[in-house]
Formats: sequence, C-alpha cells, structure tokens
Amino acid sequence: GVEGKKAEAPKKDAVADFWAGKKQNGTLRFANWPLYIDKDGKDYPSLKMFEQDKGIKVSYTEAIQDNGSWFGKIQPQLAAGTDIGFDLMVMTNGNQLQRALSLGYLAPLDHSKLPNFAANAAQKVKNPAWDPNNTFTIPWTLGVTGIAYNPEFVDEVTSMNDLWNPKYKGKVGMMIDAQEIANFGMFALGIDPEKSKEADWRKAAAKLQEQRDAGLVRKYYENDYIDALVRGDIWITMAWSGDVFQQITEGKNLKFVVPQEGATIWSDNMCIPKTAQNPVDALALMDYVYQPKIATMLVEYINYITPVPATKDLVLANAAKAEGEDKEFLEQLAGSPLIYPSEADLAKMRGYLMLDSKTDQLFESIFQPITQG
Amino acid sequence: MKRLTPYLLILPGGLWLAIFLVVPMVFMASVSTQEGNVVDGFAQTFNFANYTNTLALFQTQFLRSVGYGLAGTLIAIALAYPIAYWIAFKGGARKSTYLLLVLLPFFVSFVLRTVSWKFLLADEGIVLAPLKSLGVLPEDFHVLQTTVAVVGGLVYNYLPFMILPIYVALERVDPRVVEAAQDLYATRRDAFRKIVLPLSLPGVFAGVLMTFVPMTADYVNAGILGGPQNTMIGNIIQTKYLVNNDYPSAAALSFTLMAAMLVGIFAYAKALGTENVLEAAAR
Amino acid sequence: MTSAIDLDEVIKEYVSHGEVVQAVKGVSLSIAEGEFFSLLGPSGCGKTTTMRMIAGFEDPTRGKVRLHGQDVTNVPPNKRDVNMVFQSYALFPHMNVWDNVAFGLKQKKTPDAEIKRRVGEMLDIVDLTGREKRRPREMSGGQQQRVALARALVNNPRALLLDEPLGALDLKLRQAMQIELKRIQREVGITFVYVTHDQSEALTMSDRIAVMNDGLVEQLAGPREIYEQPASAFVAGFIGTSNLLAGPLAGGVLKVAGGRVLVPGGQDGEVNVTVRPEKITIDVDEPTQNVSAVPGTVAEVVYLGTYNSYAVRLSDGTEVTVFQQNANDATITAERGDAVWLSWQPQHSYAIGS
Amino acid sequence: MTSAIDLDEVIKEYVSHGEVVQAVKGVSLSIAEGEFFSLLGPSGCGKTTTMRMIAGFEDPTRGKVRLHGQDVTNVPPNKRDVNMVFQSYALFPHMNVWDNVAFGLKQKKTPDAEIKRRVGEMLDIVDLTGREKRRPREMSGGQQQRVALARALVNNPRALLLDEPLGALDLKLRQAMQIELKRIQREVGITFVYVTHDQSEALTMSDRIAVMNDGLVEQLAGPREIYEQPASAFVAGFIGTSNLLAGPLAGGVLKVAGGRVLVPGGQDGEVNVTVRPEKITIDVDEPTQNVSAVPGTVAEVVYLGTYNSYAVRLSDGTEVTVFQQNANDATITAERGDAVWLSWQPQHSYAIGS
Amino acid sequence: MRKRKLADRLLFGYVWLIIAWLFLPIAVMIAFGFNDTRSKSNVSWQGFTLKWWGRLDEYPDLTIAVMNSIKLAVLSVVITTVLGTLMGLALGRYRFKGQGPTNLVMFAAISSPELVMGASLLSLFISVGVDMGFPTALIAHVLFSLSFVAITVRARVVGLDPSLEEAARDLGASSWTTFWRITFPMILPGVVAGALLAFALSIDDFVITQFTSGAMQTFPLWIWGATRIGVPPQVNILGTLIFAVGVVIAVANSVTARRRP
Ligand SMILES: Nc1ncnc2c1ncn2[C@@H]1O[C@H](COP(=O)(O)OP(=O)(O)OP(=O)(O)O)[C@@H](O)[C@H]1O
Ligand SMILES: Nc1ncnc2c1ncn2[C@@H]1O[C@H](COP(=O)(O)OP(=O)(O)OP(=O)(O)O)[C@@H](O)[C@H]1O
Ligand SMILES: NCCCCNCCCN
Ligand SMILES: [Mg+2]
Ligand SMILES: [Mg+2]
Repeated sequence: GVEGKKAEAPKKDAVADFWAGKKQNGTLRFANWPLYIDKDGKDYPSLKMFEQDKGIKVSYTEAIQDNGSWFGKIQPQLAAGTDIGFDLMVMTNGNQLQRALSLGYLAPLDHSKLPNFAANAAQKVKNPAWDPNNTFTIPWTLGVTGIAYNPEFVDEVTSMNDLWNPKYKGKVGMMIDAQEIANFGMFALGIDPEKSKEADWRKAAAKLQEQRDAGLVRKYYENDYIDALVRGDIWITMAWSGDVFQQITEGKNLKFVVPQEGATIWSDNMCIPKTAQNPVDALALMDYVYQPKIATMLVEYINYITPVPATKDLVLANAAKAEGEDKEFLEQLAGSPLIYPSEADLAKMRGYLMLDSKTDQLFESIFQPITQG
Repeated sequence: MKRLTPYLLILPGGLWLAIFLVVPMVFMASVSTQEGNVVDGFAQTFNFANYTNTLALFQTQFLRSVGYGLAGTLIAIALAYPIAYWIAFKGGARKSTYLLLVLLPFFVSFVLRTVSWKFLLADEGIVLAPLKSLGVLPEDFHVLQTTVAVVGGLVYNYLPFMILPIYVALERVDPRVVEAAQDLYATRRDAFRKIVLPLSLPGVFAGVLMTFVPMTADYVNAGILGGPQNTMIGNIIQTKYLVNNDYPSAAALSFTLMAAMLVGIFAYAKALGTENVLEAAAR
Repeated sequence: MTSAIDLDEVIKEYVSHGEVVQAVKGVSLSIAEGEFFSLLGPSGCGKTTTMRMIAGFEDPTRGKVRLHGQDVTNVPPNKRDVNMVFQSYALFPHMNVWDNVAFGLKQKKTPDAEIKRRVGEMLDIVDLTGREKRRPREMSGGQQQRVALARALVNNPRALLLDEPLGALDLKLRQAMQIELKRIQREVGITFVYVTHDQSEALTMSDRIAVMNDGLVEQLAGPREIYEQPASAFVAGFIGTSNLLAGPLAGGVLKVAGGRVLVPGGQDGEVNVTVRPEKITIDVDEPTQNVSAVPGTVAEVVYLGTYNSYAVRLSDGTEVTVFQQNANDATITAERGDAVWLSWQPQHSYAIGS
Repeated sequence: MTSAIDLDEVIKEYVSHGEVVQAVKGVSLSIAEGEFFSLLGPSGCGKTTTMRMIAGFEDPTRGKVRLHGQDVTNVPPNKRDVNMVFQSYALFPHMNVWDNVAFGLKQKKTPDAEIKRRVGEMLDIVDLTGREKRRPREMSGGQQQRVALARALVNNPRALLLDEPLGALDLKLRQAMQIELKRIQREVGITFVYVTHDQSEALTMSDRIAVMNDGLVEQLAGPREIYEQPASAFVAGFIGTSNLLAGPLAGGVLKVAGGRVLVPGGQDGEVNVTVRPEKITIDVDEPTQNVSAVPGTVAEVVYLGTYNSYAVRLSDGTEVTVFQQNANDATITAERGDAVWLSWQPQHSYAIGS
Repeated sequence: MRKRKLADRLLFGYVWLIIAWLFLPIAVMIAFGFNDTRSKSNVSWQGFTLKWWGRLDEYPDLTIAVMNSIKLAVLSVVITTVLGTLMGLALGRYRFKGQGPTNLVMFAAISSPELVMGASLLSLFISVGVDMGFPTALIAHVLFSLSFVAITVRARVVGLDPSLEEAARDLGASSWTTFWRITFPMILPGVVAGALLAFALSIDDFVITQFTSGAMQTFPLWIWGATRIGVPPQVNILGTLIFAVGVVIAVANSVTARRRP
C-alpha cells in the first residue's frame, strides 16, 4: 500500500537538523506559476541579478498551473522521499499547502539566513495563521480573487450575482480550485468563508451547482481562464487581480472588480520541498527577493500585491524618471488598491478557511463534483 | 541450441512486456481495493465497494465516454470510407501520395493539433468571429466546450487509424471481381453493395478496433475542447490519479474501463481472428 | 443471319504517363453464332483489351462494337448479354459456390425456383454438385475454373468471353479442361470468344483463330490455314516451329547452300520461304524426284519420345529443324555428324512477305 | 571411379499437425560424375525433398547421403561442395549481379583478384557481361535464371543441383534456356541433378532419369528406355500419352475388341499392354502382315499443326489415341466416323504390371 | 457514363475537402509561427515576422522539454527496435510453444487504452516507490511501441523467401554471416518502418508520459501546460520543425521504398 505519514509537531532542533551540513551548490531549480516573474526577451532580469550576485545558476520553470494538479504531481515523490526535480516552489495558502505541511513535506526555514525578509516584509504577511512564525513559508506575492469582465459584452459588474446572470449563459468562467469557488459561492450567499461550517458549504455548493446546471459555466479553469477571457471565449469570470492587470497594461479592454459582497485574498508562498537537492541556494533566493530593489522589479512586472511595502516609493521614483505610457502605468500601479490595498480595502476581503485532514476530505468531496464531474 | 533460439529472441521483449504491462495491472488491481487517503495513508482492505461506488458516482461520464466513442467511431467510418475508397480505386499512380497526404498532419504532436483546434474554434477566433460580425451567428454562439467540439476533436485525431485499415482492405479487392459483378448484370451500386462493401468489412472492423478504444479512453480532447458537460471517464481517472491522489478510486475506474474494453475487444477479435486484427493494427 | 459479334475498325488508346499508347490499332472482326473463336497472340498484343471492349469494360476510342447486329458501343457491361470468364476467375471470395453461380440470375430478378433449378443444372454440367457450400479458396484451380464457367454460363449469355481461362493451370489439368470446355461449348451451343497465347490450345479448340500482333489482326482463318499458310513471318514463327530460308527466287527455284527449294507459283526476286519441320524428310542419298532438296550435316539429335528433333546445319550456316515421328515403321535415324539430304514436297514451301 | 552422389535407402519423414508424413520413402541412387541426372515426377512426389537432402537443408530421417564417396549425412550445407539453383532463383535482391555471383567465393575467402577473374569468366559464360551492376529485379526471368546459374557454378561445385530452374519461365524462353543449360553443362563438365515435373524437358536434357512417385523411384533409366519400356502404368502414363489395352494373354496374343495385339515374349494371363500413339498406323483395310491389328471408329480428329491426334473408339468402348505426323508425304487422313484399322509392329506393345 | 464522371468528381472534391480539413490546424499552426504578436499569448494575426525563429530558445524550459522529447524518442527507438526486431524474428520465423500467449500480450499492449497503461504503470511505480522521471518514462515509451515494431518486423520476416537464406548457406555462408549479409538487409525496411513508427509514437506521446514522467517535461507536456496561458509562437515553430522533419523522413522513406525490394 501507499503510506502517507502524518508529520509530528516540528521539534525545536528541526531547523538545525535539516540545515546541518547543507552547502550552497551554485544551482537552483525553481518551479513557479506562469507569468509570475519579470521577463525581458529570454532573460529574467531579477534572476539574472541574483545569479551575478550570488553565483547561483537558476533554472526557472513555469511548472505550476494550479495547486491541485501541482500537488497531485509531486505528492507521490515526496511521499517516497525522492527528488521532485525542484528546490523551490510557490504554493498558495490553501488545502494543498496545508496537506504538504501536515505531511512534513517541507523544509523548515532557517530565518537566520532571511535577514531581508525580517527587515522588509510587511507586518501583515508575517506570522500568518496557516504557518505560524513563517516556519516553512514566506510569501512570493499576495493577490485577490475577484471578477474580471469584458465591458464590450458585459454591463458594469458590481456583484457576485453577475456570475449567475443568465444573460451570460455559456460565457461565464469559474475556477477549478475547490476553495476558490467555495468562497465565491459563500460570498454570493452572504456567508463569511473564514467562519463557515459544513452546512454553509452545502448551501454554497447548491448555489454553484445551480449555476452549472443552468449551463452558465463555460468551463472550470485552471490558470487558463485568462487566455479564454482574452480570446473572448468567456466574457465574465473569476479572476486573479494581477493577471487581469497585466492584460490591461497590454491594452486589452478588460475590467477587474472586487464585488460588493467581498473577495478572496490569498498568498502565494515560497517553500522548499524537504527532498530539495539545493536547499541553501533556494533559501538564498527567498531572501534575495525581499530586497526592495528586487521586489520592485517583480511588482512592476507581475502586478500583484507585493509583500514589500517599501517598493511603493521606488515605483513612484521610477515613474518620475519614466515618460509617456510607462510613466502613466507606473503611477497607476503605485496608486492601485489591488497592489497596495488600504486597510479599508482589506476589510472587505476574506481568506480561505483552514482545514484539517478530516474536514479537508469532506470539503473536497462537496465541491469537487461540481468542478470535476 | 536451435530449439532455444526463438525463446532467446523473444525473451528480452517478452520480459519487458510481462514486467511492465502485466505486473502493473496486478498492482493496479491491488490498489483498486485499498482504502485511505494521501494524508493518512492507504491500506489493503479488499474494499470492492470502490468499484460500485465509483461506478455509481461516475456512471454518467462512463456512459458519455462510450457514447462519444461510438459516435466518433461511426462518424470516422462515414468520413474515412469514401476517402479510403477513392484512394484505393481511383488513386492510380498517386495512391501513395494521397495516403501520405492523409497521414502527414499526424506528424504534428497530438496535443498541439488539438490546441490548434481550440485556437481555430475560439469564440472570437478566425472562423467564428467573421461569421458573427456578419450576423450569420449570434454573439454568444460557441463551439468550444460543446459535445460537437469534443467528438469533432476525437474524430479528427483518430481518423487516420480508420482510413488506413479500410484502405488496406479495399486495396486488396481485386478490381476484376467488381467487373465480374458488373458483367453479371450488377449496377455500380449493386456491385459496391454486394461485392466491395462485404470484402472491405474486415478493414472497417480493424478500424473500429483501433479507434473506438482510444476514443473512449481519451481525455485530452475533452480537456482542451470540452466543458463541464463533456467530462469523460478519462478525465475523471486522470484527475483522480494526478490531482486528487485518490489512487484506489482511480484504479477501480481504470480497471473497470479496461475490463469493459478488453472484454469487448476479445469477443470482437475472437470473431475476426487475432492474427488478422494484429496485422491490421500494425499498419 | 447476323453474326454474333462485330468489331468495326475498333481502336483503343490509353494515356499513360502523358503518352498515348495504342493498345488496339484498328480491329475488325465478325464472329458467327455458335462459333469457337480464338484471339491468339503474344503478351501485350491487345487481346485482353479487345475482349474487354466486347464485354463493355472499356470504351473504344474509335470504332463500333455490335452484338447480334445491335450497336452496343455505349452500353454498360451490366446491360450486355455476353458474359465473361476472367483470367484469374475473379470469383467472389466471400460467397460460396452456389451464391457465386446464382449471382447473375439474382441480379436479373429471376424467380427463386428458377434460380434453384438452373444453378443446380449448371453445377451438374460442370460436375460440381455437392460442393455448393464451399468457398472459392477451399477449391482447387480446376474446380475454381469450373465455377467461373458455370457462373457465366448459367445466365444463358448469347456469347461467352474467356480471357486465358486456363492460364493458371498446370499442363495435365489444362489439357483436361480444354477437352471439358470443348464439350461444354458443344453442349450449350453458344458462341465462345477465347483469348489465349498458347498456340496449341488455339489450334486444338478453335473453329477460327485471329492471330494478333501489336494491336492488329495479322491473320484470321481456320487452324489449318493459319498453320500451313501463315500470312506473315510473324504468324509462321508464332504458331509452332518454322524454318525460314531466304534468297533470290528464279523460275520457281530458290538456290540455297548447294541445294534447291521449289516454290511453285512464287514470283521471282528476294523471298522468304517457310517449311515446317514435320514436312521434311531426312535421307542419306540425294533425292531424285521433283522435290526440294538441300544437303546438310546433323548438328544435334534430341529424343523427345513421340518424335526426334534434328538440327541440321546447312553449308551456309543456317540451321534447319526437322521432326521425325518415332512411328510404327521408323527405322532410318540419322546420328550427330552425319551428312544428310533434306527433302520435301514443293507444296510445303510457302513464300511469305518478310 | 566413385560416383558423384549416392543416396542410400534415404527416408524423410515430416511431422505435420501431429501426423507423420513420409515425403521420401526409401530412395537409393547413384549419380555418376559428369552426368545430367533428372528427378522427374508429379507434384508432391518428393523431388524437392530428395534434392534438399543432397544439398544438406534437410536431415534424412534414415539412410545416408554420400558425396564422392564421403558420408556427408551430418555435414551442414555450407560445408558441402555442391551448389543449388533454386526454383525461384533466390537471388539476393539487395545485391547487384556481380555481388550475387561473387557471394560464394567471398565466403570462401578467395583472393580478390581471383574473385574478379572467376566472376568475370562466369558472367561471360552465361552471357551477362556488361550487366554486372544490375539488380535482380531489373532483369528478365531468363537473365535472372542465368545469374542464379552463374552464382552456383562460379564456385566450381562438384555437383550442381537444380530445382525446377525453368518452372517460372514461359514456353519460348523455357525452350531456349533448356538448350542453354545443356550447352553450359557440356562446357563446364560437372554433374547436374535436375528436378522437373515436365516430362519433355527431362527427355530432352537428361542422360538418365529417375521417375519418382509418392516418395519412391519407380524407374531409373535413360530417356528412351523410360519412354519406350515404362516399368509401370504410372511411368507410362506420366511420360507422354499412352494407350492401355487390357485382357487375357494367350500364346503371345491378346484378343481385344475384334482384333489382335501381338505381345512377343509376354507371359500368359491377365496383362496390361501399352502402345504409344505415334507407333500406331491408321488404315482403311485390315492389315495382313504379322502385326497387331484392331478395328475401330474415328471418334474425333484434332488438328495440332505438326500432327493430327485421332481418338479411335474400339467396339468394347476403349478409346485409343493415335498421332499422325503431318509429314512430307502424308496423304491418307481419316475423318470422324470412318471405320478404320489400327496396326503396329509387335515390338511396340509392351506388357507392364498394372 | 456522364453520371459516373460526376460521381467521381464529387468524390474527388470530397477527398480534397477532408485533406483540407486535416491540414487546417497544421496550416494555422505554421502561420502563427510567423505572427508578429506583441502580447504574451499568440491569438490574433498582427503581421508577418521572422523574429521568433531567432528567439527559439527564449523559454529555457521549453528547450529542455524538446530536448527531453528527443532524447526519450531516440533512446526508446533504439531499445524498441532491438527488442522488437528480435521478437519479430522469433514470431515470424519459428513455431514454438508460447507463441500464442506472446501474441495475446502483444495484442493487449496494442489494444488496451493508453490511459490504463499509464495509470497501471503509475500504480506500480508508486507502490514500489520508484523515483519518476526520464527512466520511468523511457520504460513506458518502450512498452507501448514494442508490439508495433515486433509486428512490423514479423510481417517482413513472414514475407521473406526462406530460400534466400538457404541460398546463402548453400554458397558457404555460416548462419551468422547469413543473418547479417542476407536476413538483416532483407528485413531492414521492416525494421526501419518499425523504428520510424516507434519514433513517431514516442515523440508525440502525451498520455502515458503524463503519468510516468514525474517532474520531467516533454514537448507535448509543455504544450499542455502552456495552453493555460496561450501558446507562444516558439511552440508553433518547434511544431513546424518537427512536422517538417517528419514530412522529410516520410517522403524520403516512401521514395526509397519504391526502389527497395
Ligand atoms: N489501362 C491501361 N493503361 C495503359 N496501357 C494499357 C492499359 N491496359 C493495357 N495497356 C497496354 O495495352 C497493350 C495491350 O494490352 P492487353 O492487356 O490487351 O494485352 P494482352 O494481349 O491481353 O496481353 P497478355 O497476354 O499479357 O494478357 C499493352 O501494351 C498494355 O501495356
Ligand atoms: N516441411 C514440410 N512439412 C510437412 N510436409 C512436407 C514438408 N515439406 C514437404 N512436405 C510434404 O512432402 C511431400 C513431398 O514434397 P516435395 O516438396 O518434396 O515434393 P515435390 O516433388 O518437390 O513437389 P513439387 O513438384 O510440387 O515441387 C509433399 O506431400 C509435401 O506436402
Ligand atoms: N499568473 C500567476 C497567477 C498566480 C495565481 N495564484 C493564485 C492561486 C490562488 N488559488
Ligand atoms: Mg491479357
Ligand atoms: Mg518441389
């Protein structure tokens, strides 16, 4: 049989145990989501700087489309204790990360090697509930799941209910991730997902099933919803803020809104699989991107909420130097509530419900039949 | 020594097939009756309920897959037969050229071809957009994420495996036999119906064998071209294995699928003669 | 009485690789009702093409095909009341013997009872009763051949076309089937058009023979005339072994290699004279009668059972073949190296165009 | 002098579908050095099997094979100094003519210069000089046949085995190749063992013939003896056409259908007597001399060019075939329906076991 | 007569229609390799450019995926061809006990769904705890093409005139020499055809590879991933290149096949 092991609570000396004898090898294999790093032709400027500064060669792969399929793919190897082919990966603070944590698949971080994180990370990303003391993860970026639409075909959107509007039959995109749609179902019903119970889940599922049965949903997407939206296959869809922002800067006529009922805020986190071959190199990169200069390069490209508040001034400084379209764009960026959200903005948003292994299975069994039936 | 030669020749390949085809099936059979989950682990409990549960849960997808497979196969026969016929009987000296033309598209990766269809059929893509702007089609008309798209994709991807065996069978029909029928007062239609068609049936059978199974078990077309209403059993199995890590249900479903297919095939092959089918499959 | 089949200056051209090939270059024929008519000629001379135009599988490029006086040039094969026996039989492999034979009648919507009767009778004639359920591939070559024959004959065609029907059989079977075919033709009394490239087959079976060469009929006559009075060197050479003597003819006499060849009625000038090997007598002494006589030396004697074949070399190097039956009273046999005289009656010399 | 090839009570059994088939049932032969020896017999009689045991492709189930006195029963084919010409030639399609012919010499590690010389010479003998670079499929059947011959002969084998080497050729080419083969054998002077089922081919070419039937040799003799004194009804029937008259012999005379057959030296009792068709004379009057004489009616006359074939029906229903050469002085010809007398010299009647 | 011509012409038109249908996605794929698109996804025609040809290596992981595909195909072809040829020889030449079961297993290998094969291999690898990646994918690739090669070679062996080998033996060649000088060259077209088939199957495979390749990417897997964000022009170009190579090989093969025995 296939054995899964429940992790024991990390011992005090777990960090020292893991890092003992580990050396920098000069190479790093980094798995990330598509369009999630600054790019210039075939180069990744921030990684290039890292390579020059630290002498570590990075092989960067857009290997992750979706937390579910990513975890499904690496799970067997991690369970067997073998190399997954990557030393660093970015996972959202959802179910799968929770599972990875409870199965002990991740390396505990040596915070003594993360001075930039300590110095520059926003207070709100430190010590999150799902990973106390950032024992295993630190954020890559944060983001919001809201609604994106094409104003050419869709009237102004303000509410979750627009995703249930029969006018857009067959032109609505939803996400395949169980927690993502669960949150939307609950928002639509006025339920706070962070405080929800089984009964709430079932109500939300019924609401979502109704949407599906009415033929409204074109497809349950992974990260490919954005492509479908850009091509016009869908007119209105659940969307991640930065993806839409990127498309808008490329000149696509799209809009992103945080509906009045609320929206989901999440954090995509860097973490090191415990079977990593080059964990020291991975740790080095984790800290490197917390330099405001590097974080600025990233945020200017990927357009999600940055965990480094100091970048805002740097962006504005860059805007001052730039001209024309670029200037306009950078100014917009620095002023955007989707990149630098205010406390009021954040108040409207909710995170994911934290699940343990029992509730996790129940939760998935309620929502998966909708997206994967 | 002479006696041993065939065994020595067959051994390496035979072992490969035995170890990596037969043994995994045994493992899969074993996994299919286990219980548990990734976090708590799996244990062998001979839980045959995995079969009944998954089947009950996914019978829609199961039946849908068989339905798509059947529809795709029938459409493929209808499309392939006239082509195979034309190449075999009217292709003349250029027979092999036409055959090559029919096969060339398949030098492009299966996935890439399917992606190319997704691109072509996009709602505002190069086929539909002009029709919509002319008002021929309504704004919300779409092909992607419909049954038409999925079955169309299946047919597109497996058509050559239908054309080839039918062509081979037709090619073997002696044109003089057709002439003999005409000489015996058969019209062209009768000659086709009574002579050519029956003689080409083995090719059609071989084609069915080579298309029905892979079509039914496909998940790439439904994945790329289909929507929530088009999920096939392959998608379920793939998701259960590779996303949910729900190995027991996945194995139970795979086993059910394979058993259904193999029972069908073997009954079918028995009726036709295994050598025959193998021969056809090799082309 | 109109004839069964008429070809009227029929020409057939094929286009192959952009070139026009004339397979049949202008053939006119008239085949009488009930006749056993053979088309004889070397491979590629156009026999099959001619036959296929009669059956309707090819449209003549020019010319007319008439069946029983009626122009059928544009009538499709299924509307012509002639039937064909194909070289390799072209039996329907997926049907048993009965269904093969019944095919034509079924197409003509003959009542079931009549089909049953006629197919039964036909299988009786070709001696295949009891094998109705067999598939073609479960039968020997000779049996298949008879099925093909029955399948065509059962329709009572006004003429039967046979394209080298015995080509695939071995010698013994072939000879047996020749006799069989002849018997059946006599029994059913219909016109047979028979394609072959085997001259002895044509001689044995035919009432008349058209010898074809390169798309044209070189001679059309009865077997004896074709054999003994060949119209051309081609015909002479194609039908049996033939000796060819060439030289200037003067006063009905051709002087060759120290001897004389009498050619009665021959016109003076350069001529080719043919003599059949079986017409020549070998003798040690110079013949005195009024016969053709040429001296030579025996170069080779081949014993062939029924007869001996002598190769006799003349003084000018020509080799003459002589057949001598090992008959009842055969006594004189020449041996290799013997000096001999060859002689034959004047009427066996036949002057032809070269 | 030892003989070239000896078979000593050779038996070959195959097991097919669990049954034992005796393909060769006990054959003993002795083939002399330089002889042209033929194995003649119907399909399936064991000719090829016998040949393959000589070449070494089959191990005899029992018995011995000796080449030049040496027991080779267990020697593999590549170690026997005999070579074979296969029925369908078995030329290596991926090699040109030169490489085909040089193959054997290369295997024997012959020096290059010698290979060059010998292959060149051999191609000269078979008249293929200038076609060294051709591939087999670019050549006609006759040419391929000669390549096969050259490929075998170039190795100077002590004997050459030929399995129906002319089987695939058409009649004209076949006759030409028969002469060619004979010439080459004479030229190189080695033993030829020749398999054929064509009796006229065997008669034409062989010094001696073994007639096989059902795994056994029925007669082994020269062509003339085989033809004229067949050892059995099978041999008589297989070699040429033969008439069989049966009845009780008394005092050297067999009474048949109102006539008499003289069988000199025949033992009294039930006998089968054979007479060859070419030995019989047809006459209107009853012959008076001391000959066999039987009356009958002409049932059929077939004109065959070189000769006529008469079917004469005797009063007891027997049909007798008579060949009559259309010779120089042939004048008397009988017609269908004529009452005739058949006669032949006593020495042409040959009594055989049935 | 008229009618026949019309029917033929209709049929002819139909054949070209289908051929056009078959080529349509290919044509689009090729064309969009030349699209001067500025955005990250290659969706609408923006004008002609050759620039992507010079920027083929812009996605390092794509380059690696293509290299993986090629390595996998080449290695699996080598293994498959050797093993399959041996099997084909055994099956075509000899009668032996176990032939029936071998045929049965080969038949099962050809006719069982790829998905099930992949899934069962995954079951095995997971159960045994094998590290998945190139070697496991290689095992799978050899597995699914082996039977095809064996059958192709067998057909050739069965068609081989046994008297050719006998002729070689008769001319003094040992069994070893006979194999290499006669048998092998004669079955070579079958071996080559089998190898080409195996190459085509391997380079194109998606399903089994997805199940058995672990973290390793191949070209089809990369495309599958890339469809989530739109396929960059580089993929079109690589697809075009592989297509072109396939076309050249196929055309060359069919031209030389005409010259081969
Ligand atoms: N469909 C065709 N296209 C082009 N040329 C053809 C075609 N059919 C026959 N020919 C040519 O026409 C000529 C006559 O062919 P035909 O088949 O009538 O000869 P044949 O006398 O029957 O010969 P055989 O004895 O070999 O059967 C040949 O040169 C042949 O190559
Ligand atoms: N490998 C074999 N297995 C079983 N039976 C065989 C085998 N080879 C030959 N035979 C049988 O042995 C008998 C003699 O065959 P053989 O090939 O020697 O005949 P043949 O005289 O050469 O005939 P043909 O003239 O047809 O070539 C036949 O009945 C044949 O069926
Ligand atoms: N284009 C990169 C998008 C990354 C989004 N990750 C968010 C996952 C939320 N479930
Ligand atoms: Mg012909
Ligand atoms: Mg034989």
